[in-house]
Amino acid sequence: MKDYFALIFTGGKSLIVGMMITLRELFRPVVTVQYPREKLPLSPNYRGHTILIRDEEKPEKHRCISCKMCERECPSNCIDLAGEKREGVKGMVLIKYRLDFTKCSLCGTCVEVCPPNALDFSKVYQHVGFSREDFHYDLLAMVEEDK
Amino acid sequence: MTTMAEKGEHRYILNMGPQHPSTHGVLRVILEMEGEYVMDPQPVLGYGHRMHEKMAESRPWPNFLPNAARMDYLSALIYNHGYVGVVERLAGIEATPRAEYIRVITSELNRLQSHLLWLGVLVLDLGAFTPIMYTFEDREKILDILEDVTGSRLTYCYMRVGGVVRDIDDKFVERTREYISWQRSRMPMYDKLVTGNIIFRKRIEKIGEFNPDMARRYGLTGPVLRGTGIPYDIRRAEPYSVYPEFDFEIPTETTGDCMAAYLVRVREIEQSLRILEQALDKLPAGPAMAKVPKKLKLPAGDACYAVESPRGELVYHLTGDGSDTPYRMKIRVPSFSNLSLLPELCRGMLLSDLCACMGSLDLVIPEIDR
Amino acid sequence: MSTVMNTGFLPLELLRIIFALICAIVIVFGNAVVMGYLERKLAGRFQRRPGPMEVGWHGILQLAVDGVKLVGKQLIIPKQTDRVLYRLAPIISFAPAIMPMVVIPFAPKLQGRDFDIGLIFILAVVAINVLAILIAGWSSNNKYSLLGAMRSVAQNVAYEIPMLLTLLSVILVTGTFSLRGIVEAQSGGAWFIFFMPVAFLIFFAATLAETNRAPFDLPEAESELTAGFMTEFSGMGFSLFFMAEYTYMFIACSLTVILFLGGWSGPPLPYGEYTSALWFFAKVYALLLTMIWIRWTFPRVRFDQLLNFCWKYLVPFSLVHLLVTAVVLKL
Amino acid sequence: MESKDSVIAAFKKIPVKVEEVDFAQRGYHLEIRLESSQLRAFAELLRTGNFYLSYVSGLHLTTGIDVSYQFANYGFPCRLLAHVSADADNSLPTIADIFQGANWHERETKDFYGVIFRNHPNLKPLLLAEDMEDLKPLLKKEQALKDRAAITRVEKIAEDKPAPAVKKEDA
Repeated sequence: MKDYFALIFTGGKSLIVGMMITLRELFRPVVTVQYPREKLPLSPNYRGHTILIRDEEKPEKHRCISCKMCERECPSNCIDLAGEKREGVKGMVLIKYRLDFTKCSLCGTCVEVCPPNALDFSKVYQHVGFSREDFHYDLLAMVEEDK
Repeated sequence: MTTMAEKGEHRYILNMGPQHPSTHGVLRVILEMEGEYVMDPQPVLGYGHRMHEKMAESRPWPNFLPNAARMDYLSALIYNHGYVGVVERLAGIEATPRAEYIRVITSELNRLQSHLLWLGVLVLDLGAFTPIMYTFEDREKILDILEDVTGSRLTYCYMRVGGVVRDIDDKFVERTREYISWQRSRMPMYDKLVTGNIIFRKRIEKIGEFNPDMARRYGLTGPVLRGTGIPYDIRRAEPYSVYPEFDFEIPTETTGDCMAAYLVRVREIEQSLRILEQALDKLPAGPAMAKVPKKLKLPAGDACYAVESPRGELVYHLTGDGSDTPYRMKIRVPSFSNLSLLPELCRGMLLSDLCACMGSLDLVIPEIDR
Repeated sequence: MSTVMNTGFLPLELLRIIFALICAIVIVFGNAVVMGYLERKLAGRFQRRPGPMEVGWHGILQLAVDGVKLVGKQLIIPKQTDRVLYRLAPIISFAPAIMPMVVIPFAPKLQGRDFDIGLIFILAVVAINVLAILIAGWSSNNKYSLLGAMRSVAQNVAYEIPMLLTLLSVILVTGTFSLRGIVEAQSGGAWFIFFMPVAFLIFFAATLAETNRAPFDLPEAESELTAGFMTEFSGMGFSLFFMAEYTYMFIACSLTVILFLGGWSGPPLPYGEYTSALWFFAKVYALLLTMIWIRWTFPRVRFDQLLNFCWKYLVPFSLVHLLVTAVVLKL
Repeated sequence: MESKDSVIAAFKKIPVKVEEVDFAQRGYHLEIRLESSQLRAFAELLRTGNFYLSYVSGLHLTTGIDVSYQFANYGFPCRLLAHVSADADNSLPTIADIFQGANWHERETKDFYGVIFRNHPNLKPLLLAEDMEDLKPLLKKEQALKDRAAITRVEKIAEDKPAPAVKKEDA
């Protein structure tokens, strides 16, 4: 009998304590943001899809030497690149760099292995498309467009 | 009632999942019911099966790194840790001391994050919607810290053989310290809102009683095991990385019910915070990446590496044959064994208790399915 | 009806009932909109989220948009359902929800019709909802729905008992079943909650269970039964259940206000015979907000615990309470 | 069985071939070779101690399928790995009645390698779909198969040079 009333008392008390907590939270400011209208600052180290970065010394050029290291090392085989030999130019010239972002797992292997450090992560996190092909990014076109 | 149950009359089959709010993903459980009583729950696996073990066998070992994060998406860094650990052990490479500390720090943050999510989800399974939002507020702080150093928020691919990809900086240390004191200040709130709540206690006390013998028979590990009173934690039993250098307790309870598993996990949050604090204090200087040959071949032979994931014992067993592709890789995942006792555990239970039990097992289905 | 029309005028009493019914429907829909908005907004704020923010100022038109969406949705009737009952269930749930509005005294002069047995009328009409839920669960031909419906029936039948027993305590004091009579018995601030707070708590707990609100929301228990008896309903079928639920909450809270919180009584207002409805609504919404607050704080109880709570705690307490009231009155 | 040594002593009864290995290099303490006839006795012996079954897994070699059982102990650090070659008809006795946890692990091994566990209560596909019974995804192609020697560590090199593979690459 004693337990019976003790349970009512402790149980009731625990319920009121719980309700006081939610009541306190009710009057505290919200912690979320209305996403498309407000955006949180993105970490500088965020890994978006990879991009070709431009040379610091020669800002109109990317650094890729078409060595195909990234293509070989990619765990998901999502990189397709080609270079060609051109007259008067030392080394290979990149003519195609396609990233199949549907397969990419953003592991960063390509960025790590790149000998001339030509690759970096972008800060793009909003990807929209109607077909799979919309996510096949042409990094070469992107770096040229960006000029 | 029992005689009718024995005869199997008045029974019906209730299909729970693969899309059901409390199976946490694509688990399907076929329940043989009698009224609201579950007479025979049979889990059906494989809806998220991707054959990770075959993938490991069919390409060079570094290419498995991203896969390691995609089995248990809630403790990706701990899976990272296990995989680089097994490769290092087999190839005889040692990571730098600083890298080992960073691995422990990020792993513990990952464990905290997983426990916080579990706390919210368990209470959600029992019908309270609000606590999960509060735990997510805390969890978000961890994700922000980890995002800053790893670049991702969920499926990290951060650790490499010999070290980690990116060294942590003072800002990381400072933010983590801030987070530790924040999390400590939040725990009394959860105590009052969740642990003390009479409805919550009545829902999980004396439900799903595990015992040490059952644990041995089924290979139970993790917090559920520690709830039965066995202080078995890989971090202590077979210390790996730099865990021997930290002073922490293995919380245990003796009752073995869902409440015990709950209390163990909540107390583990505090222990993880303690490990974090000590690791940040002791963090040695030096490189975060050891010198590792560019084209590392796996020597012939095999090695195991067991780590303590938030759900229990995770073992990578790697067999190399001298090439750069593993000959065989076995991944022992904790939830697989933990779930396999569901039929025995939940026989004769109410449907609501089954949800509570599955919640306290803390299942991550892609991990079970691999 | 036609004979009435032929005479060229409607009897005043009939006109009054029709007007009251129209008002009742307005209140039902208005309440559903206000409650839907409040529930979502408050749920958001309890969880440190802003809640609906997009449609209108602070999302105030969200429910209107949702209503349009629900009306516009395809009515899916799964194969193998009992088609007649499946269509009927939402209507049976919703229609009786309007009727009690006619007898609720919002203010001294704002009442559709004062019955001598108003209280019993409300209880009788509201009880039809259980039947609707059972029909919905049965006709869906879904095991989750049926489980939810079964839970609902057991729960409602069990909780009627403590509810009626506490009502009896009040009736013993007032000596009438007329709602107006009960309110008038509490005039001058002599609210029954001050004399019998235990009865108020029991009654409120029982109404939570009767209206299937958390922590007693077992019939819909989404983490166990996906959506309980509503699993198979979409579009208007779902929204009728949704509106009915909020209306039953409103009725339950109105009853609580009438029985324990003095109905429309409050500080005097100009044109008090009509405007004191403001006090009535203020009290009702205070109770509704408490219901929302409770829902967003507590986990759900288990089924056996729900019945235990009724038989072990509510029923004995309300019996003792009835006895004590009777003895005190006799003295 | 209170320590690793007493475990080794207990194994003499069966008798099985036990080899103590370096934990720092291998990640387990005892390596055991079993005959399939000894398997059940071995499991029953472990059942009396504080052991639990960590996993059951397979390995496809030129000689056939090698099933490995890993056990670990709740009380003291003793992780052991037992290898059993499947019998000629690609079957093994089940231990699912001794360690119930083996039930699923054996079903998984059946899925991946097609090893039949005799007297298993329910040997239906677990991770694979019901109609994928013949897939056996972890069986290797003939040209990829290796024998046991090819995947056995050369201990001698490991003793004086801790990182043999690294050395080889540097050279």
